Amino acid sequence: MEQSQLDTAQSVADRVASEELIVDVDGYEGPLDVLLTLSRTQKVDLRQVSILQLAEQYLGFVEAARELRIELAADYLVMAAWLAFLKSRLLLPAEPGEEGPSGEELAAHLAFQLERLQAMRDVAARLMARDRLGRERFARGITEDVTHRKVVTYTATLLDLMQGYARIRTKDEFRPYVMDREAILTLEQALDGLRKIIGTQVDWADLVSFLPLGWATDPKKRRSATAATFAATLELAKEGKLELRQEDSFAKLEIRKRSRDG
Amino acid sequence: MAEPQEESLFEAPPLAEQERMAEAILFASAEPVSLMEFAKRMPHGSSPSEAVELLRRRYEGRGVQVVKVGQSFAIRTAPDLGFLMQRETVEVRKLSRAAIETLAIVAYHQPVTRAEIEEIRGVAVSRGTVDQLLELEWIRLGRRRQTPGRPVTFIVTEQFLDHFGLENARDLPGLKELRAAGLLENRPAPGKEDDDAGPVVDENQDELFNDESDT
Amino acid sequence: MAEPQEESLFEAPPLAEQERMAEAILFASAEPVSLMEFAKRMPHGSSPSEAVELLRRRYEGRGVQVVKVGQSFAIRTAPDLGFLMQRETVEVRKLSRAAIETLAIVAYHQPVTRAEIEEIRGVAVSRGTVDQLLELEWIRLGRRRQTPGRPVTFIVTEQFLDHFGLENARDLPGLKELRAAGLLENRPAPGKEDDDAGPVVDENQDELFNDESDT
Repeated sequence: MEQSQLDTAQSVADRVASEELIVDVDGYEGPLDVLLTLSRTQKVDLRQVSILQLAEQYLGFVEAARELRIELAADYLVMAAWLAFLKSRLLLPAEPGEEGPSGEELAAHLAFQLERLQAMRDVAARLMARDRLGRERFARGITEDVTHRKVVTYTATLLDLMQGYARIRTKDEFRPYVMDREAILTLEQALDGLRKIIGTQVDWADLVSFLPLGWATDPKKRRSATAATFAATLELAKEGKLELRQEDSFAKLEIRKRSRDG
Repeated sequence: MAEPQEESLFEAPPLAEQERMAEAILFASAEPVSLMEFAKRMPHGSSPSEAVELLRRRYEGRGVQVVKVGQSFAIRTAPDLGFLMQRETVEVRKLSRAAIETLAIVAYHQPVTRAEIEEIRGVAVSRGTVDQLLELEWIRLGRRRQTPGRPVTFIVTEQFLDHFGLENARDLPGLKELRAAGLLENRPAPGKEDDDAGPVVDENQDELFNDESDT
Repeated sequence: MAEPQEESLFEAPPLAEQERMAEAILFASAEPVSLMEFAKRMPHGSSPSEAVELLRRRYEGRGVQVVKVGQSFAIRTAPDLGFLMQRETVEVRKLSRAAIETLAIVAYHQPVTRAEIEEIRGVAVSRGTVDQLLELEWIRLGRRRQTPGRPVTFIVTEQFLDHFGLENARDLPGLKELRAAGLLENRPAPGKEDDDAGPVVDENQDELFNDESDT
């Protein structure tokens, strides 16, 4: 009969399919994937899939794998055990007072899982088929980066400036430099100058007249030279080289060479 | 999101000028530019959202388009002209079936834990699969699930939306149908109701998808 | 350059479509695109030069422009919007100690030669330090000193006075005022650390200071 021929063809196709499964077992993504693939042989909407038939197909698949001595991962075997249990639940009427969910509930959940997995696969395929960036849609080829231009501005306060200057000048007290000595006559210089001329000075003469050439006019220089020369006269007086006198307070200071007999 | 309109002492440039600025900024970047980034770069008082909207309309039907990607905007070539760009095609690493499925599960079920992905696929998710998606920056970690063990969740990124040309996660193909069919529900296995299967409809998920759509 | 118009059995797309194509190609290409390259990529019979010219005109006055780069074309930010591509971060740094001291010497002793600065500071003045002050426009070259070698002198600038809020360099406080303000630190000179640590009150210095303030 036509029908029986069809059935035979169907079962042959099933066998071929299940053998393909077995050969390809490594290519499957777990027991749920195998179940989903097996369910396709039922050629019905996933919502109408016969879980009982599916359980039998799966158990056949595991059996065939065993005969072919293909080692199945533990979760495939766990699924087989669970499906065997489900099968018995579906075939045997529930005993009154029996605990746990019914076979129908379990079957419905498995059907839900299969449908959900299939749905995820379908949308994954739709997702991957979208116009994708770098394939159908393209981003800008020449981009301009926002350059973070770091502008460094330097700053200093008047305080920094003055502190800086003060720092240098504080250092300078130990390290005199020529520039600032321009208007200063040192004691040594005054002594040198005075020693040279005092030998000829027999009469009293104003101290101011002994200031070195060029130091008497500029007030700054004059002040420094006066002080240094005065200090020098004291030094020479101590050495006994000259004598000095002052008529009154704030009167002019006079000096002369100390007489030999003095 | 309403553009924060700060009161400013400075006159913002005319809208047409703002549009030019938005255009220059968008053209200069390969990555989507967020409204916040626009605001940072455009003169004070500008209204980036208006400027970008003007620009989006201006480029309708042109060879390049202004597209919205999450909270950001980008210019992309029109998909129908992709054939001209063979040269620019970047060789994308072929994703494994596991990676593709995992990506779809994250996209449609986000935020989703690793355990939930495994439950849906019926098989363990290898570390490499998740790592690959993280590396592509198509998924990232979301908030931890407030269930025992506080597992991490995964969600898709703006790069994901950009890559697949989605304005937001709500635009995922078939999302409404899947939801209507109850296939996005986290339905616990019978007899496992006592387990920590979490709420049937994750509050976070609704929030996540709605957040996108509100803006 | 005239576009070679090949006779073709195929109908070339309408010019508006060619313009879209040129736009997408220009946008996505990582390098400027030559007319030959356009011709290779656009459908047979297209007229890239016309399409690019249309595009160029379309972008006139926009935020980006189609510009010719050598024999090729590229989309570039409009010159007046270049500022959008730079985010300036201004970092304010303190002037180095060497620079401060050099600047102080110029301010107090101007016009002053480099040799004099070195003599006062007691260390060599690096070229970088002087250059930095010149760049800041806080010092500038004064007249050459009429001494052998005619060395250049440095003087402070208007900008210097501006920055430090001085009307002229004479307003700089003298040493006595510095000391009164507590700015003269007591810092023993190298090798004299054992010396008295009291505040530096030195007759010479007083004199020095007075000299300064008188001038």
